[in-house]
Amino acid sequence: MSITVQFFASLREQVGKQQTTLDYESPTNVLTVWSRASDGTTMPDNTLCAINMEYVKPDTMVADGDEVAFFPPVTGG
Amino acid sequence: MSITVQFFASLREQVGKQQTTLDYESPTNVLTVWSRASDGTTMPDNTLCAINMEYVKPDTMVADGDEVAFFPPVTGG
Amino acid sequence: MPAILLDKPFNPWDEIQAFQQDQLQSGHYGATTSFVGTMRDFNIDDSVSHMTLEHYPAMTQHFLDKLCLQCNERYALDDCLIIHRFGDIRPGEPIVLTAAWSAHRAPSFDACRFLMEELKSHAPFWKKEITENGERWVHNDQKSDEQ
Amino acid sequence: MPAILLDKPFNPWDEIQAFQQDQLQSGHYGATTSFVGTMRDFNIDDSVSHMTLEHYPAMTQHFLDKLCLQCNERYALDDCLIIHRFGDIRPGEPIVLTAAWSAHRAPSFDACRFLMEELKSHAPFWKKEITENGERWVHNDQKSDEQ
Repeated sequence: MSITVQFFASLREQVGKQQTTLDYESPTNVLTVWSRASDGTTMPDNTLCAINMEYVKPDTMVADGDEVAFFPPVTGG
Repeated sequence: MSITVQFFASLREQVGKQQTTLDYESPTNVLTVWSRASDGTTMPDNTLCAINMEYVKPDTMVADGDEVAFFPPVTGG
Repeated sequence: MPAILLDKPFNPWDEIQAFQQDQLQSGHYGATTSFVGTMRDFNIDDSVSHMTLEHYPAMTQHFLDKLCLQCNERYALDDCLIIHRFGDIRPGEPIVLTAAWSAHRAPSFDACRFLMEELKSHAPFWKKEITENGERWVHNDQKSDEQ
Repeated sequence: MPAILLDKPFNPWDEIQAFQQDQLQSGHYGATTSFVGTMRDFNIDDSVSHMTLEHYPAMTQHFLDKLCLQCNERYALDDCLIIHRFGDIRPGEPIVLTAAWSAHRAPSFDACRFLMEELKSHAPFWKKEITENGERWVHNDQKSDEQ
Protein backbone atom coordinates (compact mmCIF):
# COMPACT_ATOMS: atom_id res chain seq x y z
CA MET A 1 0.00 0.00 0.00
CA SER A 2 1.05 3.55 -0.76
CA ILE A 3 1.06 6.33 1.85
CA THR A 4 1.66 10.02 1.16
CA VAL A 5 3.34 11.89 4.01
CA GLN A 6 3.43 15.65 4.52
CA PHE A 7 5.30 17.80 7.05
CA PHE A 8 4.38 21.39 7.87
CA ALA A 9 5.98 24.48 9.41
CA SER A 10 8.82 23.87 11.89
CA LEU A 11 8.54 20.07 11.46
CA ARG A 12 9.08 20.46 7.73
CA GLU A 13 12.26 22.40 8.46
CA GLN A 14 13.44 19.93 11.13
CA VAL A 15 12.83 16.84 9.01
CA GLY A 16 14.13 18.61 5.92
CA LYS A 17 11.33 17.55 3.62
CA GLN A 18 7.83 18.64 2.74
CA GLN A 19 6.36 15.50 1.20
CA THR A 20 7.29 11.89 0.58
CA THR A 21 5.57 8.68 -0.51
CA LEU A 22 6.11 5.36 1.24
CA ASP A 23 5.16 1.80 0.26
CA TYR A 24 4.17 -0.79 2.84
CA GLU A 25 3.45 -4.50 2.42
CA SER A 26 1.99 -5.05 5.89
CA PRO A 27 -0.32 -2.98 8.18
CA THR A 28 1.34 -0.06 9.92
CA ASN A 29 0.42 2.90 12.10
CA VAL A 30 1.03 6.66 12.06
CA LEU A 31 4.00 6.59 14.43
CA THR A 32 5.80 4.03 12.28
CA VAL A 33 5.10 6.17 9.22
CA TRP A 34 6.67 9.12 11.04
CA SER A 35 9.83 7.17 11.85
CA ARG A 36 10.43 6.04 8.32
CA ALA A 37 9.40 9.29 6.63
CA SER A 38 11.54 11.38 8.99
CA ASP A 39 14.57 9.07 8.67
CA GLY A 40 14.45 8.10 12.33
CA THR A 41 13.98 11.57 13.87
CA THR A 42 12.31 11.43 17.31
CA MET A 43 8.77 12.76 17.11
CA PRO A 44 8.45 15.92 19.25
CA ASP A 45 5.95 15.47 22.10
CA ASN A 46 3.53 18.09 20.87
CA THR A 47 3.38 16.85 17.26
CA LEU A 48 -0.10 16.73 15.73
CA CYS A 49 -1.02 13.95 13.30
CA ALA A 50 -3.75 13.82 10.67
CA ILE A 51 -4.97 11.19 8.23
CA ASN A 52 -6.94 12.48 5.25
CA MET A 53 -7.49 15.91 6.87
CA GLU A 54 -8.74 14.57 10.23
CA TYR A 55 -6.79 14.62 13.48
CA VAL A 56 -5.72 11.14 14.67
CA LYS A 57 -3.57 9.63 17.42
CA PRO A 58 -0.11 8.25 16.58
CA ASP A 59 -1.26 4.64 17.11
CA THR A 60 -3.97 4.90 14.41
CA MET A 61 -3.51 2.39 11.57
CA VAL A 62 -3.08 3.74 8.05
CA ALA A 63 -4.69 2.42 4.86
CA ASP A 64 -3.69 2.34 1.22
CA GLY A 65 -3.87 5.79 -0.37
CA ASP A 66 -3.94 7.67 2.94
CA GLU A 67 -2.45 11.14 3.24
CA VAL A 68 -0.68 11.34 6.58
CA ALA A 69 0.37 14.77 7.88
CA PHE A 70 2.57 15.87 10.76
CA PHE A 71 2.69 19.38 12.16
CA PRO A 72 3.47 21.40 15.28
CA PRO A 73 0.80 23.05 17.50
CA VAL A 74 -1.25 25.46 15.41
CA THR A 75 -0.89 29.24 15.68
CA GLY A 76 -3.55 30.70 13.39
CA GLY A 77 -6.22 33.30 14.07
CA MET B 1 -36.42 73.65 48.40
CA SER B 2 -37.41 73.05 44.80
CA ILE B 3 -37.45 69.58 43.21
CA THR B 4 -37.95 68.83 39.51
CA VAL B 5 -39.69 65.54 38.83
CA GLN B 6 -39.73 63.61 35.55
CA PHE B 7 -41.63 60.53 34.45
CA PHE B 8 -40.67 58.37 31.48
CA ALA B 9 -42.25 55.81 29.16
CA SER B 10 -45.19 53.82 30.55
CA LEU B 11 -44.98 55.65 33.92
CA ARG B 12 -45.36 58.96 32.11
CA GLU B 13 -48.53 57.64 30.51
CA GLN B 14 -49.86 56.15 33.77
CA VAL B 15 -49.23 59.25 35.84
CA GLY B 16 -50.37 61.48 33.00
CA LYS B 17 -47.51 63.93 33.18
CA GLN B 18 -43.97 64.25 31.96
CA GLN B 19 -42.52 66.82 34.32
CA THR B 20 -43.51 68.78 37.38
CA THR B 21 -41.83 70.96 40.00
CA LEU B 22 -42.49 70.62 43.71
CA ASP B 23 -41.58 72.84 46.65
CA TYR B 24 -40.73 71.45 50.08
CA GLU B 25 -40.10 73.23 53.36
CA SER B 26 -38.77 70.18 55.24
CA PRO B 27 -36.51 67.21 54.29
CA THR B 28 -38.16 64.55 52.18
CA ASN B 29 -37.27 61.38 50.30
CA VAL B 30 -37.78 60.02 46.80
CA LEU B 31 -40.83 57.91 47.66
CA THR B 32 -42.60 60.93 49.14
CA VAL B 33 -41.74 62.93 46.03
CA TRP B 34 -43.31 60.17 43.93
CA SER B 35 -46.57 60.23 45.94
CA ARG B 36 -47.04 63.96 45.64
CA ALA B 37 -45.87 64.22 42.01
CA SER B 38 -48.06 61.31 40.92
CA ASP B 39 -51.12 62.57 42.83
CA GLY B 40 -51.14 59.54 45.11
CA THR B 41 -50.67 56.79 42.52
CA THR B 42 -49.13 53.64 44.03
CA MET B 43 -45.55 53.21 42.81
CA PRO B 44 -45.26 50.03 40.73
CA ASP B 45 -42.86 47.50 42.30
CA ASN B 46 -40.34 47.58 39.48
CA THR B 47 -40.10 51.38 39.28
CA LEU B 48 -36.58 52.76 38.93
CA CYS B 49 -35.63 56.04 40.59
CA ALA B 50 -32.82 58.46 39.82
CA ILE B 51 -31.57 61.69 41.35
CA ASN B 52 -29.47 63.90 39.10
CA MET B 53 -28.89 61.09 36.56
CA GLU B 54 -27.80 58.47 39.12
CA TYR B 55 -29.87 55.50 40.25
CA VAL B 56 -31.04 55.74 43.88
CA LYS B 57 -33.31 53.82 46.25
CA PRO B 58 -36.78 55.23 47.09
CA ASP B 59 -35.71 56.08 50.65
CA THR B 60 -32.91 58.39 49.49
CA MET B 61 -33.31 61.98 50.71
CA VAL B 62 -33.60 64.73 48.12
CA ALA B 63 -31.88 68.14 48.17
CA ASP B 64 -32.77 71.56 46.82
CA GLY B 65 -32.45 71.69 43.04
CA ASP B 66 -32.47 67.93 42.55
CA GLU B 67 -33.90 66.38 39.41
CA VAL B 68 -35.79 63.27 40.44
CA ALA B 69 -36.80 60.78 37.73
CA PHE B 70 -39.09 57.75 37.73
CA PHE B 71 -39.18 55.13 35.01
CA PRO B 72 -40.02 51.49 34.31
CA PRO B 73 -37.39 48.75 33.71
CA VAL B 74 -35.21 49.71 30.77
CA THR B 75 -35.50 48.03 27.37
CA GLY B 76 -32.72 49.53 25.25
CA GLY B 77 -30.04 47.85 23.21
CA MET C 1 -13.92 56.24 24.29
CA PRO C 2 -17.07 57.94 23.15
CA ALA C 3 -20.73 57.07 23.62
CA ILE C 4 -22.83 58.58 20.87
CA LEU C 5 -26.61 59.02 20.81
CA LEU C 6 -28.15 59.35 17.35
CA ASP C 7 -31.66 60.13 16.14
CA LYS C 8 -30.94 58.99 12.57
CA PRO C 9 -29.98 55.68 10.92
CA PHE C 10 -26.26 54.88 10.96
CA ASN C 11 -23.99 52.35 9.31
CA PRO C 12 -22.16 50.54 12.14
CA TRP C 13 -19.43 49.20 9.83
CA ASP C 14 -18.60 52.67 8.53
CA GLU C 15 -18.55 53.98 12.11
CA ILE C 16 -16.14 51.25 13.23
CA GLN C 17 -13.78 52.02 10.38
CA ALA C 18 -13.94 55.79 10.91
CA PHE C 19 -13.29 55.34 14.63
CA GLN C 20 -10.35 53.02 13.97
CA GLN C 21 -8.80 55.47 11.54
CA ASP C 22 -9.29 58.50 13.77
CA GLN C 23 -8.71 57.12 17.24
CA LEU C 24 -6.63 53.96 17.05
CA GLN C 25 -3.09 53.23 16.02
CA SER C 26 -2.80 50.66 13.22
CA GLY C 27 -0.56 47.76 14.25
CA HIS C 28 -1.16 48.42 17.95
CA TYR C 29 -4.41 46.55 18.50
CA GLY C 30 -4.79 42.89 17.50
CA ALA C 31 -8.39 42.19 18.40
CA THR C 32 -11.65 43.97 17.58
CA THR C 33 -14.97 42.62 18.79
CA SER C 34 -18.17 44.34 17.77
CA PHE C 35 -21.83 43.78 18.41
CA VAL C 36 -24.66 45.26 16.36
CA GLY C 37 -28.24 45.08 17.56
CA THR C 38 -30.69 45.42 14.68
CA MET C 39 -34.43 45.90 14.78
CA ARG C 40 -36.29 42.75 13.84
CA ASP C 41 -39.64 42.80 12.06
CA PHE C 42 -41.28 40.29 14.34
CA ASN C 43 -41.63 39.92 18.10
CA ILE C 44 -43.81 37.68 20.21
CA ASP C 45 -46.76 37.20 17.86
CA ASP C 46 -47.40 40.43 16.07
CA SER C 47 -45.63 41.84 13.09
CA VAL C 48 -43.90 45.09 14.12
CA SER C 49 -44.02 47.93 11.60
CA HIS C 50 -41.67 50.24 13.52
CA MET C 51 -40.77 51.31 17.00
CA THR C 52 -40.04 54.41 19.01
CA LEU C 53 -37.12 54.36 21.40
CA GLU C 54 -37.65 56.83 24.23
CA HIS C 55 -34.73 57.85 26.43
CA TYR C 56 -33.79 60.24 29.21
CA PRO C 57 -31.28 62.29 27.24
CA ALA C 58 -28.99 63.69 29.95
CA MET C 59 -29.02 60.51 32.04
CA THR C 60 -28.60 58.23 29.05
CA GLN C 61 -25.53 60.12 27.85
CA HIS C 62 -24.13 60.23 31.38
CA PHE C 63 -24.76 56.51 31.87
CA LEU C 64 -23.11 55.50 28.60
CA ASP C 65 -20.11 57.80 29.14
CA LYS C 66 -19.58 56.26 32.57
CA LEU C 67 -20.00 52.76 31.14
CA CYS C 68 -17.22 53.38 28.61
CA LEU C 69 -14.95 54.59 31.40
CA GLN C 70 -15.74 51.56 33.57
CA CYS C 71 -15.13 49.26 30.64
CA ASN C 72 -11.71 50.76 29.96
CA GLU C 73 -10.80 50.44 33.63
CA ARG C 74 -12.00 46.86 33.85
CA TYR C 75 -10.43 45.43 30.67
CA ALA C 76 -7.03 45.92 29.02
CA LEU C 77 -8.35 47.85 26.03
CA ASP C 78 -6.98 50.17 23.42
CA ASP C 79 -10.43 51.74 23.30
CA CYS C 80 -14.17 51.10 23.13
CA LEU C 81 -17.15 52.65 21.37
CA ILE C 82 -20.92 52.77 21.89
CA ILE C 83 -23.42 54.15 19.40
CA HIS C 84 -27.13 54.02 20.24
CA ARG C 85 -30.18 55.19 18.33
CA PHE C 86 -33.23 56.86 19.80
CA GLY C 87 -36.52 58.01 18.26
CA ASP C 88 -38.25 56.22 15.39
CA ILE C 89 -36.57 53.04 14.17
CA ARG C 90 -37.64 50.72 11.34
CA PRO C 91 -37.04 46.98 10.91
CA GLY C 92 -33.59 46.15 9.57
CA GLU C 93 -32.05 49.32 11.03
CA PRO C 94 -29.20 49.06 13.54
CA ILE C 95 -30.20 50.19 17.04
CA VAL C 96 -26.92 49.78 18.90
CA LEU C 97 -23.24 49.22 18.25
CA THR C 98 -20.72 48.24 20.91
CA ALA C 99 -17.09 47.64 19.97
CA ALA C 100 -13.85 47.05 21.88
CA TRP C 101 -10.24 47.02 20.70
CA SER C 102 -7.39 45.29 22.55
CA ALA C 103 -4.02 43.63 22.02
CA HIS C 104 -5.33 40.12 22.76
CA ARG C 105 -8.72 38.62 22.05
CA ALA C 106 -10.12 37.89 25.52
CA PRO C 107 -10.42 41.51 26.71
CA SER C 108 -12.09 42.63 23.48
CA PHE C 109 -14.65 39.79 23.61
CA ASP C 110 -15.32 40.33 27.31
CA ALA C 111 -15.53 44.11 27.04
CA CYS C 112 -17.88 44.09 24.05
CA ARG C 113 -20.25 41.78 25.88
CA PHE C 114 -19.93 43.71 29.16
CA LEU C 115 -20.96 46.89 27.34
CA MET C 116 -24.05 45.21 25.89
CA GLU C 117 -25.13 43.48 29.11
CA GLU C 118 -24.77 46.66 31.17
CA LEU C 119 -26.51 48.71 28.52
CA LYS C 120 -29.42 46.25 28.25
CA SER C 121 -29.92 46.10 32.00
CA HIS C 122 -29.33 49.71 33.05
CA ALA C 123 -29.25 52.28 30.22
CA PRO C 124 -32.41 54.43 30.36
CA PHE C 125 -34.10 53.55 27.06
CA TRP C 126 -37.66 52.31 26.56
CA LYS C 127 -39.02 50.67 23.45
CA LYS C 128 -42.54 51.14 22.21
CA GLU C 129 -43.51 48.90 19.32
CA ILE C 130 -46.10 49.82 16.73
CA THR C 131 -47.81 46.66 15.49
CA GLU C 132 -50.87 45.81 13.42
CA ASN C 133 -52.75 45.57 16.71
CA GLY C 134 -51.68 48.95 18.07
CA GLU C 135 -48.86 50.31 20.21
CA ARG C 136 -47.25 48.57 23.17
CA TRP C 137 -44.35 49.13 25.52
CA VAL C 138 -41.81 46.33 25.43
CA HIS C 139 -41.30 44.68 28.81
CA ASN C 140 -38.13 43.20 30.23
CA ASP C 141 -39.68 39.79 30.69
CA GLN C 142 -40.58 39.55 27.01
CA LYS C 143 -38.05 38.68 24.40
CA SER C 144 -36.95 42.01 23.06
CA ASP C 145 -37.78 42.76 19.45
CA GLU C 146 -34.18 42.43 18.42
CA GLN C 147 -32.07 40.61 20.89
CA MET D 1 -22.15 29.45 6.13
CA PRO D 2 -18.92 29.79 4.24
CA ALA D 3 -15.30 29.62 5.37
CA ILE D 4 -13.08 31.53 3.01
CA LEU D 5 -9.28 31.33 2.73
CA LEU D 6 -7.61 34.36 1.16
CA ASP D 7 -4.05 35.10 0.09
CA LYS D 8 -4.67 38.85 -0.21
CA PRO D 9 -5.65 41.65 2.16
CA PHE D 10 -9.38 42.02 2.79
CA ASN D 11 -11.66 44.55 4.42
CA PRO D 12 -13.64 42.67 7.08
CA TRP D 13 -16.31 45.39 7.36
CA ASP D 14 -17.03 45.28 3.63
CA GLU D 15 -17.16 41.48 3.77
CA ILE D 16 -19.67 41.54 6.63
CA GLN D 17 -21.92 43.94 4.75
CA ALA D 18 -21.68 41.99 1.49
CA PHE D 19 -22.47 38.74 3.29
CA GLN D 20 -25.44 40.32 5.07
CA GLN D 21 -26.86 41.66 1.83
CA ASP D 22 -26.36 38.44 -0.10
CA GLN D 23 -27.10 35.76 2.46
CA LEU D 24 -29.24 37.20 5.24
CA GLN D 25 -32.76 38.53 5.39
CA SER D 26 -33.04 42.08 6.70
CA GLY D 27 -35.38 42.29 9.69
CA HIS D 28 -34.89 38.61 10.51
CA TYR D 29 -31.71 38.74 12.57
CA GLY D 30 -31.39 41.04 15.58
CA ALA D 31 -27.82 40.40 16.70
CA THR D 32 -24.51 40.41 14.86
CA THR D 33 -21.26 39.71 16.69
CA SER D 34 -17.99 39.94 14.83
CA PHE D 35 -14.36 39.46 15.72
CA VAL D 36 -11.43 40.73 13.67
CA GLY D 37 -7.88 39.61 14.43
CA THR D 38 -5.34 42.08 13.10
CA MET D 39 -1.58 41.71 12.82
CA ARG D 40 0.25 43.74 15.44
CA ASP D 41 3.65 45.29 14.82
CA PHE D 42 5.16 44.10 18.06
CA ASN D 43 5.36 40.76 19.85
CA ILE D 44 7.41 39.63 22.82
CA ASP D 45 10.40 41.94 22.50
CA ASP D 46 11.18 42.34 18.84
CA SER D 47 9.54 44.59 16.33
CA VAL D 48 7.88 42.42 13.66
CA SER D 49 8.15 43.67 10.08
CA HIS D 50 5.81 41.07 8.61
CA MET D 51 4.81 37.45 8.91
CA THR D 52 4.08 34.43 6.77
CA LEU D 53 1.09 32.32 7.61
CA GLU D 54 1.58 28.74 6.43
CA HIS D 55 -1.39 26.40 6.22
CA TYR D 56 -2.37 22.93 5.02
CA PRO D 57 -4.76 24.01 2.29
CA ALA D 58 -7.12 21.04 1.95
CA MET D 59 -7.23 20.31 5.68
CA THR D 60 -7.61 23.97 6.64
CA GLN D 61 -10.58 24.43 4.33
CA HIS D 62 -12.10 21.14 5.51
CA PHE D 63 -11.58 22.09 9.16
CA LEU D 64 -13.15 25.54 8.80
CA ASP D 65 -16.11 24.25 6.78
CA LYS D 66 -16.80 21.66 9.47
CA LEU D 67 -16.41 24.31 12.18
CA CYS D 68 -19.10 26.48 10.54
CA LEU D 69 -21.44 23.49 10.41
CA GLN D 70 -20.77 22.62 14.06
CA CYS D 71 -21.35 26.23 15.05
CA ASN D 72 -24.70 26.36 13.29
CA GLU D 73 -25.75 23.11 14.95
CA ARG D 74 -24.65 24.25 18.38
CA TYR D 75 -26.14 27.76 18.44
CA ALA D 76 -29.47 29.19 17.24
CA LEU D 77 -28.00 31.19 14.37
CA ASP D 78 -29.22 32.75 11.19
CA ASP D 79 -25.73 32.16 9.81
CA CYS D 80 -22.01 32.48 10.47
CA LEU D 81 -18.92 33.46 8.49
CA ILE D 82 -15.18 32.83 8.71
CA ILE D 83 -12.56 34.56 6.57
CA HIS D 84 -8.87 33.75 7.14
CA ARG D 85 -5.73 34.99 5.45
CA PHE D 86 -2.68 32.93 4.56
CA GLY D 87 0.69 33.82 3.03
CA ASP D 88 2.46 37.12 3.67
CA ILE D 89 0.76 39.51 6.07
CA ARG D 90 1.85 42.98 7.16
CA PRO D 91 1.19 44.83 10.44
CA GLY D 92 -2.23 46.44 10.56
CA GLU D 93 -3.74 43.93 8.15
CA PRO D 94 -6.69 41.78 9.24
CA ILE D 95 -5.80 38.08 9.57
CA VAL D 96 -9.13 36.61 10.54
CA LEU D 97 -12.81 37.51 10.69
CA THR D 98 -15.45 35.49 12.50
CA ALA D 99 -19.06 36.66 12.57
CA ALA D 100 -22.37 35.21 13.71
CA TRP D 101 -25.94 36.39 13.17
CA SER D 102 -28.90 35.41 15.37
CA ALA D 103 -32.27 36.60 16.59
CA HIS D 104 -31.09 37.21 20.16
CA ARG D 105 -27.71 38.37 21.39
CA ALA D 106 -26.46 35.40 23.44
CA PRO D 107 -26.10 32.92 20.54
CA SER D 108 -24.29 35.44 18.35
CA PHE D 109 -21.81 36.35 21.12
CA ASP D 110 -21.27 32.71 22.05
CA ALA D 111 -20.95 31.50 18.46
CA CYS D 112 -18.50 34.22 17.43
CA ARG D 113 -16.25 33.34 20.35
CA PHE D 114 -16.64 29.59 19.80
CA LEU D 115 -15.46 30.03 16.20
CA MET D 116 -12.37 31.94 17.32
CA GLU D 117 -11.45 29.60 20.18
CA GLU D 118 -11.80 26.49 18.00
CA LEU D 119 -9.91 28.14 15.18
CA LYS D 120 -7.05 29.24 17.45
CA SER D 121 -6.68 25.82 19.03
CA HIS D 122 -7.22 23.49 16.06
CA ALA D 123 -7.13 25.13 12.61
CA PRO D 124 -3.92 24.12 10.79
CA PHE D 125 -2.14 27.46 10.41
CA TRP D 126 1.40 28.30 11.50
CA LYS D 127 2.82 31.77 11.89
CA LYS D 128 6.39 32.66 11.10
CA GLU D 129 7.40 36.17 12.10
CA ILE D 130 10.10 38.15 10.36
CA THR D 131 11.79 40.48 12.87
CA GLU D 132 14.88 42.66 12.97
CA ASN D 133 16.64 39.66 14.51
CA GLY D 134 15.60 37.12 11.89
CA GLU D 135 12.76 34.70 11.35
CA ARG D 136 11.00 32.65 14.01
CA TRP D 137 8.04 30.32 14.28
CA VAL D 138 5.45 31.55 16.74
CA HIS D 139 4.78 29.05 19.52
CA ASN D 140 1.52 28.38 21.29
CA ASP D 141 2.96 29.22 24.67
CA GLN D 142 4.00 32.69 23.56
CA LYS D 143 1.56 35.52 23.28
CA SER D 144 0.56 35.53 19.64
CA ASP D 145 1.55 38.53 17.60
CA GLU D 146 -2.02 39.70 17.41
CA GLN D 147 -4.29 38.16 19.95
